[in-house]
Formats: sequence, C-alpha cells, structure tokens
Amino acid sequence: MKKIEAIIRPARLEAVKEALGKYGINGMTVTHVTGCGLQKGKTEVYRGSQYTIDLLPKVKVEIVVLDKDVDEAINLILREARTGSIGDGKIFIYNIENAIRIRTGEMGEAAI
Amino acid sequence: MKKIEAIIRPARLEAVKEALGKYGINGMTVTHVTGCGLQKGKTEVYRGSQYTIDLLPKVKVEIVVLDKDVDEAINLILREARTGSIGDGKIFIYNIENAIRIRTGEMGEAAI
Amino acid sequence: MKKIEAIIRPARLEAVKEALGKYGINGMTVTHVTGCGLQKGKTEVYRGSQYTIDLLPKVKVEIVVLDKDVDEAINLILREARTGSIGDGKIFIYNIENAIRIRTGEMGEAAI
Amino acid sequence: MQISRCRICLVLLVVSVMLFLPSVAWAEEPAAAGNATALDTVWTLIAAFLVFIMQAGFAMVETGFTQAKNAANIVMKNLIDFCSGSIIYWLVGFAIMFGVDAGGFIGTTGWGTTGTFEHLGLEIPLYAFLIFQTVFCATAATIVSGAMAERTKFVAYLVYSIFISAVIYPVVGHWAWGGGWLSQRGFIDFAGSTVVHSVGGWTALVGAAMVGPRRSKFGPDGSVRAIPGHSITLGALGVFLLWFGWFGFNPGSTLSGTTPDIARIAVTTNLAAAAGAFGGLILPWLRFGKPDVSLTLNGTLGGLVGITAGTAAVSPLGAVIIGFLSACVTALGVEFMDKVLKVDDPVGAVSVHGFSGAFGTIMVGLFAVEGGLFYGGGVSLLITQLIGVVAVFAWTVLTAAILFAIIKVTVGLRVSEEEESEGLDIYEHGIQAYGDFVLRGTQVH
Amino acid sequence: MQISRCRICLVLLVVSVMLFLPSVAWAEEPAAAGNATALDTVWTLIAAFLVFIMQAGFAMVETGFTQAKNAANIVMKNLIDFCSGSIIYWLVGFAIMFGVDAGGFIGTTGWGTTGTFEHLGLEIPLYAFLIFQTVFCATAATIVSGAMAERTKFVAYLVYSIFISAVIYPVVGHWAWGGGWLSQRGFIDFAGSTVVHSVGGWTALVGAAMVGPRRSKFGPDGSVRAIPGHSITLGALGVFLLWFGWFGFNPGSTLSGTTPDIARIAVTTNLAAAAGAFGGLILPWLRFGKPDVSLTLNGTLGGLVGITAGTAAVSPLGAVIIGFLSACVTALGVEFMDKVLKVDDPVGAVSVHGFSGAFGTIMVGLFAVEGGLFYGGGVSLLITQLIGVVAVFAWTVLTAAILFAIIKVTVGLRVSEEEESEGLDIYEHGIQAYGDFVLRGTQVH
Amino acid sequence: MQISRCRICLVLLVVSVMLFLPSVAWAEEPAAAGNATALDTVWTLIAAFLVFIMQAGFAMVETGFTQAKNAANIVMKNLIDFCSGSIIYWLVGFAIMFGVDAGGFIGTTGWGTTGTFEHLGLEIPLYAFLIFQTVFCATAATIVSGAMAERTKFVAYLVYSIFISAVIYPVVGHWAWGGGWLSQRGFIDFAGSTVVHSVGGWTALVGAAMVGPRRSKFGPDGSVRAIPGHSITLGALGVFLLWFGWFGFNPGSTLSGTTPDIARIAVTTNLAAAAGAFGGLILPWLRFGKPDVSLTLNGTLGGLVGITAGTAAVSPLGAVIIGFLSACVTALGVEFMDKVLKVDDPVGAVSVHGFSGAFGTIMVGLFAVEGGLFYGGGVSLLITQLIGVVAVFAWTVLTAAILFAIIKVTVGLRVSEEEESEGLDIYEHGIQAYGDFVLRGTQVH
Ligand SMILES: Nc1ncnc2c1ncn2[C@@H]1O[C@H](COP(=O)(O)OP(=O)(O)O)[C@@H](O)[C@H]1O
Ligand SMILES: Nc1ncnc2c1ncn2[C@@H]1O[C@H](COP(=O)(O)OP(=O)(O)O)[C@@H](O)[C@H]1O
Ligand SMILES: Nc1ncnc2c1ncn2[C@@H]1O[C@H](COP(=O)(O)OP(=O)(O)O)[C@@H](O)[C@H]1O
Repeated sequence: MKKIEAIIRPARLEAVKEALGKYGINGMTVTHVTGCGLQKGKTEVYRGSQYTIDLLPKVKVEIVVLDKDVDEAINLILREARTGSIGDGKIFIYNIENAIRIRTGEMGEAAI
Repeated sequence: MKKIEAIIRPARLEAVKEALGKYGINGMTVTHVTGCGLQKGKTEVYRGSQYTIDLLPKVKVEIVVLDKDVDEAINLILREARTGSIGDGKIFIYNIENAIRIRTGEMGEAAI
Repeated sequence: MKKIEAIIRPARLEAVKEALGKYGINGMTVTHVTGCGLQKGKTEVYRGSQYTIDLLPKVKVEIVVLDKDVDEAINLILREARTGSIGDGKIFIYNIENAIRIRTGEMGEAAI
Repeated sequence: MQISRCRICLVLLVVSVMLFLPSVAWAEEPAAAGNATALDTVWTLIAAFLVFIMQAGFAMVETGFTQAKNAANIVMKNLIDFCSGSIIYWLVGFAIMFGVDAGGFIGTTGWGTTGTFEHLGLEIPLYAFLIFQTVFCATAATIVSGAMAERTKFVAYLVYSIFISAVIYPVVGHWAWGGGWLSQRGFIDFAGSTVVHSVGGWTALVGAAMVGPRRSKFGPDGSVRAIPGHSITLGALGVFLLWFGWFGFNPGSTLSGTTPDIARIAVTTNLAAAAGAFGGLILPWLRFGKPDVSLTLNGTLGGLVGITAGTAAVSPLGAVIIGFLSACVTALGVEFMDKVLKVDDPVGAVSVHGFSGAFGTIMVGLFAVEGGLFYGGGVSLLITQLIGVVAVFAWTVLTAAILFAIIKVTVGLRVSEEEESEGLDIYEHGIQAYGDFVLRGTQVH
Repeated sequence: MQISRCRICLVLLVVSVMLFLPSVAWAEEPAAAGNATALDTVWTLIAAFLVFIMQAGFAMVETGFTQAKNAANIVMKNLIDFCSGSIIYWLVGFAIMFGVDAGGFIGTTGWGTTGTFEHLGLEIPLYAFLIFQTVFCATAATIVSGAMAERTKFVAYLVYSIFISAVIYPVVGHWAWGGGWLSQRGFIDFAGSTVVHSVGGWTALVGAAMVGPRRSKFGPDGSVRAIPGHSITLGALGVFLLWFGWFGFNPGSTLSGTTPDIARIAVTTNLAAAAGAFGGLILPWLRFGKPDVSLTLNGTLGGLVGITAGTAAVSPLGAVIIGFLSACVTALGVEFMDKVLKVDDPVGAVSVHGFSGAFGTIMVGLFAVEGGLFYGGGVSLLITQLIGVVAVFAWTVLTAAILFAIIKVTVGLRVSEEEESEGLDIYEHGIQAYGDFVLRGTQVH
Repeated sequence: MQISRCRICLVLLVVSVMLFLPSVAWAEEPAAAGNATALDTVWTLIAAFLVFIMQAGFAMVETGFTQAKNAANIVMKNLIDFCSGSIIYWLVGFAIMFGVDAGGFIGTTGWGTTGTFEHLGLEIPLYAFLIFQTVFCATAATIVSGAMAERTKFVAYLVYSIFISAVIYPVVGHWAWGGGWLSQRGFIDFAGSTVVHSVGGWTALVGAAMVGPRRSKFGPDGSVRAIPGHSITLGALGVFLLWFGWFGFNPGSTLSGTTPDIARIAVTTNLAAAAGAFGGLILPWLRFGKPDVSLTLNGTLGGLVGITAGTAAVSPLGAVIIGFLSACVTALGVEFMDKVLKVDDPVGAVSVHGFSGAFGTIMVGLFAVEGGLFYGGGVSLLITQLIGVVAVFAWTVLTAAILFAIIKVTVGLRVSEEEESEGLDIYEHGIQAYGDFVLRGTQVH
C-alpha cells in the first residue's frame, strides 16, 4: 500500500477527482493548504505598504492505494492536474505500513 | 516510532481525544479535512441547479507514538470513532524515521 | 529524499520560511492545524459555563528535501522556531519513496 | 352719516374679519391640526421602519451566537416569522388585538383590518397604526427562534410563527393596549417589556424546554458545556441594530411626534441600554474574572428590554438603575437557565426578553415618577404590575405549551440526530452558509 | 362724542385686528403651509437616507451570493457606482431627467442642477428633490454589479456606471416622471418597478450576456453548475437592509409626509415583501423538495420590486397577490436564465429587478383600484402599462448593448482566465477580503 | 339708538373677534409654532438615531480592518465607549459643554443635565438636545479604538473612554458650540470636522503613539509591514453605515427640520463622500498601480469628515472639491503615519478623522460662500479657522498625553507580548470571535 500525496491547484481538484473516480479510486482525503516553491508569490501594496503573498492556495489530495494502482493513479493525476505553468505542484509517494477501516476494523488491502 | 493517522468524523474527535488522554497519549495534531470514499455525498439543489457535496467534513488526527503504544492507540480510536455507519473513516500507519522536540532539541523517543 | 514535517507556532512561520529560503530551500507546503501535547490548553468561561480550548493553533510545514539537506534544514527550523516555552512543536522525519513534478513529470530528486 | 360711516366701517371690518377668519379658523386651524396629525403619522411610520430593522438585528444576534452549520437556517427562520407574522397579523391578529372589546379579553371585529376602528379614536391613519403594530407583533414572534435554534424543524417553526402572531400575542396585546382588562386596571407597559418581550421570552422558554437541549449542551452528568457562537462580530452588529431599532420601539410608542415626551423617552432608552451594557460587563467580570463579550451584548439588550415598560414613566436616573439591574437579571438568568432549569437557550432569549422584561415591568411600580413606590405612590401600581406580569406569564406558557404539543405530535418539533450533528443548513435547505470557508466541522464538546 | 367714541372703538378694533391678523393671516397661514412643506422636506430627506442604505443592502446581497475570492471587488463596485452616480447625476442626469422637456423624450436644461426648475412646481427644496432622485438613480446603477459579478473588469464597470447614471436611466426617468411621453400617457409606475428596477435589470441582462458566463458556470454540455455564495448570513442581512430601505423607496415617493397615503403605501410594501418571501419559499420547495434560502431571499426582493409600481394604487390584498406572484416570477426567472437563456447571473439580479419589475408594472393594469381591469377599469391602463414596459425594455437593451460593446472594444469587459480563477480581489485590488481565514481555494465544480 | 346699535355691533364684533382670535392667536399661533418645534424635535431625534448607527459603522470598519483574533475585543471596545460615554456625558460632559460659560473656556452648571439651560435658548426639549449631543460625544470617543486596536488593554480603554467624554471633548465642544471663545470668534465648524472628528483623531494619534506599534508592524530596520484586515466585507458595510449615519450628523446639526438648509446639507454631504471615494480610489491607483479597496473606503470617510465643518457653508461644487482633497489627505496621511511618523494606526483613524478633519475645517476659510477667501471674503475667516484647528490640536494632544500617561503608570496601557501574539479575544475575554472557522493562526509578517 502506498500513499500518493498530490499537491495540486485548487482549480484542478474536480477534474482529478473525476478521473480517479472513473478509474475506480473513490477514496481520498483533501486538505486546503498553501505552498511555495518556484512559483513566484505576488507582491502587493496594502495601504501604501508592500507585502508579499508567497504562500499560494493549493489543495493536498491524499490517496492510499494498492501498490498495483500507484502508477495509473499517478498518470491520471499528472494528466488532469497539469496546466504547464509553474505552480502545478508535486506528487509524493510514501509507504504505508497498514490501513484500517474504522467502521469494520478490516485491515490492510481490505480497508482501502 | 509510528505515526497513526486517523481520518474520523468531526463529532467523534472529542471522545477519541479523551480516550487517548486517559491512556496517556496527549500529543496529537489535528487537521480539518474533507474526504470521500464509500460514503455517498449529498446531491442538493441550489437556485434550481443540482450540485453534489461529495467532499464531506472529516478530521485528521495525527499521533506519533512509540511502537509499543501503536496497538492500544488503534484500539482506542477504533472504539471511540466507530458509529457503524459508512463514513467512519480510516486509520493509516506510517513509519517515522525520527522525531525532534523543537523546544529542547531532544530526538527520538524522548521527543514524543 | 525525506519529508521534514515541522509542527511549529504560527508566529514563527515567517522566520522559518525566511531562513530556509536563504539556505536555498524554497519549496514547502503549509497547513493550518491545531494540536495538543504538554502545552496546557486554556480553560475559559463562556456565558457562565466553563470550556477548554485544548487544541491550540499550530502550523504544519512540510518540506521534502534531498537527504543531504536534512540536517541543515532541521537545524534552521530548530533555530528559528524555538522560543523555549512549552508548545514550540515537533519535527518528524519521514522517508519518501518518490517525488514527481506535475508540470514536467520529472521524478525523484529533480522534482524537488 | 357719521353713523352710517360707522356702519360701513363695521361692515368692512366684519367682512375683513370674515375674509381672514375663514382661512384662519376653518382652514388654517385644520391646517395646523392636519400638520400635527401628519407629523404624528410620519413619526409613527419612521418608528415602525426602525422597529423593522430590529429583525435584522435579531437575525444577526441569533446567527452570530450559534454555530456556522445552522446559520442559514436561523436567518431563514427570522425572515419567515416576520413574513408570516405580517400577513397573519393583518388578517387576524390586529382584529383580536384592537377589534371591539369582548369581556376585556379579546377583540372581536375588524378581521382583515377592515371595517371601522373608530373606537380606537386614532388621529393617524389606520394603516400607520397597523404597520406599527405589525412590527411589534413580529418582534415578539422572532424572539423564539434564537432559543430554539440549532435543533428545531423549519416547518414546525413556521407553524409556530403563525399562531403566535394570530393569537398568543394579540390577546395579551388586547389586554394591555387594546382596551382589555389590564389596561382598565392601570397596568403600565408603555412599549412592551411584558406585552412584547415577555410574550416572546416565555414562549421561547416553553419552546426551548419542549424541543429539548442541543445534544452536546449537557453532559451525561448534567454538566453544562459551552457551545460558542460562530461570529461575535455579527452578534455585536445585531445588538447595535437592535438598539437602533429600539429608538423606534420606545419613542415611537407615543404614536405621536408632537409630544415632547419622545425626547425623554429616547434618553431613558439610551441610558438604560448603556447601563445594561455595564451590568452585563461587570457582573460576569466579577464572577468569572473576565469581561464576557456575549453577556455584555446580552446585558445591553436586557437593559433595553427592562426599560421598555417604564421608558415614559421613569426619570433618567431611574432608567440607569433599571437598565443596570435588568442586565444583571439577564446575566444571572443565563446561568439559571443552564444550571438550574437545564433548558438550553443558545442565545439567551429567555433571559433577555422573558426575565428582564418581567423585571422591568415590575420596576415601573417602584420607579414611576407618578405612582411608583419610591416616589411616594404606594404599592397599588406595583401590585398592578405584578398582576400583569403573572397573568401574561400564565397565558403565554399555557397557550405556548398547547401549541408546541400539537406541533410535536403533528409535524414534529425536532430534527433528527444526524441532522443536528451535521447541521440544519445542509439537511433542511441543501446549502452551506459559508461554502468557501474551511470550517472546524461539527464539534461535540 | 358717542360717535367719536365709537370711532375710537373702531380704530382700536381695527388696530387690534391688525395686530393679530398679520401674525395670523400673513405669518400664520404661511406658518402652517411652511410647516407642511418642511414636513414634506423632512420626509423626502429621510426617505432618501433610507434608500441610501439600500446600497449597503445590495453590497451585502451581492457579496454574500458570490465567492469569497471576489468579495472585495464586489463591494468596491457597489461603492463606486454610487459615487460616480451621485456626481454624474448631479452634473448631467438630473438635467436630462427633469430639465425642460423636449419632445416628450428628454430634458434639456439645468445642467449641473443649476438654473430654474420652476416647471416642476416643487414645494420642497430642489436639493431635497435632487438627493432623493440621486439615490434612485444609484439604485438602478448598482443592480448591474451583481449580475456581472466575478468576471467583469473594475474599470469597465466604472465606465458603465457613469453612462447609466448620465443617460440610460435619466431618459427613462424623464419619460415616466419628468413630464415625458409615458407620463403623458398615464403610465403608472409609482416608485419605479420599471423606471428604476427594470432599467437596472435589463442592463444587467445585457451586461451579463455580453460579458459571458463565469467559466465554471456551464458544463461543456451546457449543464448548469451551482456556484454557491460565500455568506448566506450577509446575503440575508442585505435583504433586511434592502427591505428597510424600501420603506423610503416607496412611501417616500409621495415626496410628501403630509399625505395619509404614506401609511397605506408602507402597508402594501410590507405585505408584498412578506408574500414575496412566501413565493420564494413555496415554489422552489414544491419543485425541488426543500425550502431554498437564497431563492426565498430573492423572492422577498422580487415581491418588493413587484409592488413598487402599484404600491399607491392597489389594495393590501392586491399587494399580497402581486408580491407573491412577483416572487414566483423571480424564482422561475432564475431557472429561465440558467436553463433557457444560459446567461449567468450570480445573484439573480435580472430575475428580481428585470422580470419582477416588468411583471409588477403590468399587474398595476389589473390591480389598480382606480383603473385596473379587475376593478372594472377596462384594459386601457393595462395597455398603457404594457407599452411602458416594452418601451423601457427596448430603450434599455439597445443603449446598454451599445455601451457594453464600446466598453468591450476599448477598455475591455472581462478579466483574464487566470484572474477569474484566482479571484478578482487579488488581481484587481491586491487584497484578500478574508485574509485570516483558511478558504477552500478556488473551486471549479 | 343707532349709536347704541352701533355699540352693540361693536360689542358683538369684538366678542366675535375675541371668540375667534383666542383659538387663532393664542391657540392656533402656538399650534403652528408648536408644530414647528415638534418637527424640529422629530428631526433632531431621528438625526440622533442615525448618528447612533455610526457606532455600528465604526465597529464594522475597525473590526474589518484588523485581525480576526482581536475582533471580539474591538467590537467590545466600540460598544463600551458608547455606553460609558452616554452615562458620563449625561452626568458631567453636557454641563461642561453647555453649562453657563466661565471665561469662554468651560461650562460650569447643569451637572447631571439638571437645572436650567435657558441660556441656550433651545426651542426643542432639552432631552432632544442631550441625546443628539450624546451621540456626537460618543463619535469622538469611538474613533480612538481603531487606532489603538490589537494591543491596548481593555481596562485602559475603558478608563480612557470615560475621560474623553467627561472632559476632553466637552471642553472643545464648549469652545466652539457652547458659547466659548471659538464661537465668539466666528469659528465655523458646523457639524464637527474639528470639534468631533479631530478631537477623536488627535486623541487617537497620541494614544497610538504612546501604546506603541503592533509588534509585527515595523521591521527592525523600520520597514513597514502590511497587516491586512480580516473582513473587507464588514469594513465596507461599516463605511455604508457611517455614510448613512452622516445624514444625521450633518443635516441634523441644524437641530431644525423646518429650515430648507437641511436639503442642501444632505447634498453637500453626499457629494463630498462620493468625491472622497474617488480621491481614495484615484490617488493610490496612480501611486501604486491598483485601486486599493481599503484606502477607497478610508477616502470615503475622509471626504465625509472633511465636509462636516463646511457642509452648510459651501456650494455643491465646493463640497466635491473638499471631499476629493480630504480623501487625498487621508490617503497621504496613512502613508505619512506609517513611513514618517512610524505610528501604527491599523484602521487609519488619525488620517481620516484627524488630518482630514483639520483640513476640511481650514477649507471652510476658502470655500465658504459667505466669508470664504475664494468668494471674496478675505482671509479673516481662514485665520479664524486656522486658530481653531491649532487650538483644538494643542488642547487635545496635551490632555490626551496626560490621560494616557496616567493610565500607563496605573492600570497599564498595553497587553503582554504573548497576548498580542495570540489575540486579545482569548486573553482578555476568553472567547474566539470565529470559533467555527479554521483561521490562518497568528501570522507575523
Ligand atoms: N520541496 C517541497 N516540499 C513540499 N512541498 C513542495 C516542495 N516544493 C513544492 N512544493 C509544493 O508544490 C507547490 C508547487 O511547487 P512550485 O515549485 O511552485 O511549482 P512546480 O511544481 O510547478 O515547479 C508549492 O506551492 C508547494 O505547495
Ligand atoms: N483510499 C483512501 N485514501 C485516503 N483517504 C481515504 C481513502 N478512503 C477513504 N478515505 C477517507 O476516509 C473517509 C471515510 O471513508 P468511507 O469510504 O466513506 O467510509 P468507511 O471508511 O466507513 O468505509 C473518507 O471521507 C476519506 O476522508
Ligand atoms: N505525539 C505527537 N504526535 C503528533 N503531534 C504532536 C505530538 N506531540 C506534540 N505534537 C504537536 O506538537 C505541538 C507541541 O507539543 P507540546 O507537547 O505541547 O510542546 P513541546 O513540543 O514544546 O513539548 C502540539 O500542539 C502538537 O501539534
């Protein structure tokens, strides 16, 4: 089992969710985060004083999938989340030791 | 050291926190997230147009614990977070390589 | 590649970000979380009834770095995030299996 | 000739007087009287408009003091009770309140606000009187939504709002203001501490008790849990709007802009509110160690409710004392509700409107410059005030209990557990009030 | 001697009469008339102030019904259209609307609100009339911002607001209220269902169509997506403020506080709004299964817009019917816009002000107690009302289309895709409206 | 006999005249005069109510322009300063301001607003005058909370608010409006650009300087950091409410609804505000490249403050110019405070009320149609205006400095570093203003 953690643009969330859903991945957890990186923040003036908004709104999508689904999930995310401009985000892959479904207590692959 | 990441119903947070506290686990980090999975979203009508609220509010509880406490912590979470209806959430277990207490610089088990 | 996850005081975020930036680490993802631990919550009275605010606002900073940068990043965070009072937070280190830049599809170290 | 000249003079003079006087005595005199009536009308209407904006004030206080997941539901209830009240009061309530009296108990004529209301001896147009009374009726009705907030079915509330505007409030109004037995007894409730606010407050008490507490309000051991509101800012805005509206509520109750009383009423109203804020500030500060914002806001309203009965009868100093004490009653009332009665009133409506309204009405018996005990007027007024307060309490509790019991067994009073936990907004209206914000979810404390 | 005594008596008497009468006939008669004029002035001014607060109402409704990322931009547009309107109307619009008539089409004198406006026969000061007309003009102007929200360039909107206040609205105003051809024909639009609201509504229709829908509003297959607003609470506050302001809008349009009509107008206004809320409550409830908060709020406004034309001409019952039906028109209009016209109007401005305004104006032909078809008045008034509605529609759509076309090719009408996606606040104003809150980001549904 | 007939005629005539005249001269004449007084009273009261709602406006602007963690504290301060002001002004301030003059400097009679105020020659009831003056006093007091926001102890603010209402403001008020030396000199400050707004503004300046900047406001190198507010929407609502209230502030300062001046005053007020918005829009747009929402809002207020002194004295065109320039003064003032004085004023209170108030007062010397330099009136009025502005500055700065110094060494002026960082709401009041929302935490920029 792997966790795919994708930091994407908020505007692409719906498309990513839909694509994954079509492929059969329905479970995910979504967090509203902010991030910085290569993407330049904006320097704005508020009441005559400059300030920089360098933490830009992103969405973190966490999907725990079976090892066999990792590649396809990544491909789908890459396809749907990409706009080609700086700031499209990252995908990080983590190993997961175990997963448990709280409702049933099922463990491992059955829990996802 | 393991990280237990539990995605639970917001309404169960207090009970989980209390149960863990009684057992001696006081440290945790809580994030307000949304999620989807087997639990059906709601299809509503806003001004005559249908829309689906499929990302439902959940709470992510992250607890870093010593290996020996993992099982008991999971049991407590399972007990308190379970309602038996779809949408109770998941627990994911990750390995942690190191932990550091910022205040003191302590590392490893001492930091938790 | 490692993920450094630092739970810090919101007021220290700017300093941490700046220090990392100076060192050359610009990429990070920031989440507004709440947490509890040794730091005592506040017991307040609202309309004559006591209540406890035990989940205090923290900021979670996630930085994926090359293995070689881990130590320096940790040092910088420790330096900037420390106030010496209880509640300064923790740093957790995770292993990362892979990273992908969505915009380009680059993988591994190139993606960071 | 001299005489005839004299006669001509006389004739000229009479004619000249005749020429002037018509335009003076028959036209001019009415012109001034007409202006006075016009000014009274303008005053009454503007006062009614100010009382109307109290609806916005109630909506903001009630939504601000409750949780974000129920915000749309609460403003919806506030809107709809005003709307159903406006229509029902025009059709039914006004006739019951101001129709020709039957037995000192109820009005019986003028359904649909038609027919003659000559017995009222109104100078201002009937419709000016109607709109002023409509917004008063709606004030009583809307008080209840806050006390029953976060767990009451929308349709149940809709039904309730019809009946309070049709019957419960108009009957009390008839007693005190429509020529009924209380007004005959000399009961003083100038602008409605009891007639409007206590009616709302007691109905709120019955409603909140019968719908039961929010699930997270009391621990299994009966301990009280705080459920803070989602926007103190909007709550404060609501209090300012209510205070603003009260300048219509009290001074407008003269129905006359030509009496200098309106100025003194404005002053007593304002001072009582200010003193009320201090009551709500100081008492909890002493008791709990910090100035409590929500109780200060409640105290301000408590002061306003308390002065409403005696606003035209007491001195500025009396107003300050009544306002301060009424706010203390409100603050203690909030604790009393939580800790003794164990009735869950999220916004303090029962304390503000019920307790402080009754208290303020009784205080008139002490502080009225004419007839008050402290001014040598003896106890007779005080007794009358007590009778009025008790009678209105009895009537309101009785009818409200019947009303909510019927609602309970028919359409049902309370939403499901799941709905309460996830919010009435999404279940009853398919909407989230703050769709773009990340919320803390539904917390159970 | 007796005679001379008599003479002395006479002289004394004449003198005494002279002494009294001057202060009675020459001073006193004007005193009463002066008081009447003063009261009319006070009434008109207070009404104008109430209409002013509708700007806050519009700002709250429009921002509440749209997304958080554009909140600052919308309140900014609401503020600026009032400001540019105030100045331009004073300089140009007032002269076009109320200057000496040319051909029944346009006023031609009094630029800068100077010179004589004696042809108006005003009792109240010209400046009282000006401020009242200014806030009316600004109401028409501000309607448009909601319909074009979340995608229109700020500078484009600024230009638009100048021209509607300078020309589009004043010409229609001249036709109906400034002695133009519609007023000569007996067209009844007492307070501006058509003159104010439809002008705003039709301009909004053209603007929304020409700027195009928000990118996420319609699916590629033409399916309609809901984009819920960011604060139902503020939206509801806005509706209360608008309703409050309408008590200036309608009763104030008498320009006279000395007519008893103002009371009845207040009642018809209030009943229509209340009935409108029920229209917006019940119709969607029946159709979609739940009481829709935003359509109930829209319905309330639809009821108010609908009654505005006939508020002084219809009975309270007529007002209830018009209010209810106007709200149904609003609710159906929202669907019609989305599903048939495919024009994206985030806040329902076209439905509320355009459709319900036209509908309410036509209803006067049926419900006017004097001249309405249902009261035996025949169809002549009805036909006049239809002509007025159509003529205003034609004029407004034409001029608005020209205006927006010119804006489009000059400064440009629409923001960039990136700006729309990330929010106009940050791009156009360098600010976030809710900097301390975690937002859900910019969602595409 | 003829003579006697004549006599009888005369007697009859006299009697008939006597019969009519009493009801004309002694009753009717007072009737019209009484109506005029009644209308003046109604006008003054309604104006006072409108000025009251400015408190809500201030609360919304100040909370909207500051951080969410301090929102409850700010609305609390706004509420409490009005309440303490209402009571203290009634007890002390009114006597100092309007009691019998001593040396042109201070009033000395009428403590507790009792005794005779015959020397004022008021037509309207004393209480109408009192409530109007009370809300003015409270306006001066509440200005300060914004400038000292986010770091001032609640109890310190409470003490401050008592003294400004008891002494600082009433003395200035006495000078200019209570028969003191400035009014004797011909100083024109019709509704209080200087008397009310500058007093508040200069006190705010001293307070903000003495409490020191928010910890995150200036970098170690003195660089200025922006700390954006938490709700532009509420800030904008506040501006609309203030503008609305200003229609009471300026036109109401006639204390008379029977003068046609009120219409012109309403127009100059409105035009200056509109022009002010453009000043706040255009100047920063040119300087920084984008229309700044918060400075546009400030500019609107700056325009209103600026016109307040001359609202009855200048032409509409003069009002537009004064409004526009006052807003530019406000916008430049904000930068001046930040970059030159290094005094942290989170909401721009000093610039809006202090700088623009002084500027507007001086402008009267140029633009007054009677006596202004630009209208051939020479420099004498201008000099008087300058003297007034300087004198009020000196008095206010001096007394405010003493007051805040005493507060500093007794109860303390500033909260702890931890409290400031985590928010005054939770530390001073045990509450979070937005408990259901996920906030961005406490950011240090
Ligand atoms: N090293 C990193 N660790 C964690 N998150 C990162 C890192 N680098 C980038 N991110 C996240 O990815 C987002 C996009 O990255 P950025 O470098 O701006 O653009 P791109 O990925 O297109 O090159 C950032 O806003 C941040 O949330
Ligand atoms: N594969 C997954 N990866 C990450 N989070 C998941 C996954 N599946 C479910 N979740 C989280 O768990 C929550 C509950 O899951 P769901 O499938 O709806 O119910 P249940 O766990 O009771 O079967 C979701 O809302 C989501 O936040
Ligand atoms: N075991 C843990 N697992 C996850 N997060 C923790 C844990 N312990 C502490 N934290 C996070 O670190 C924050 C600070 O911890 P705390 O124990 O209060 O202070 P300190 O780290 O200074 O000893 C907490 O608010 C919480 O967010």
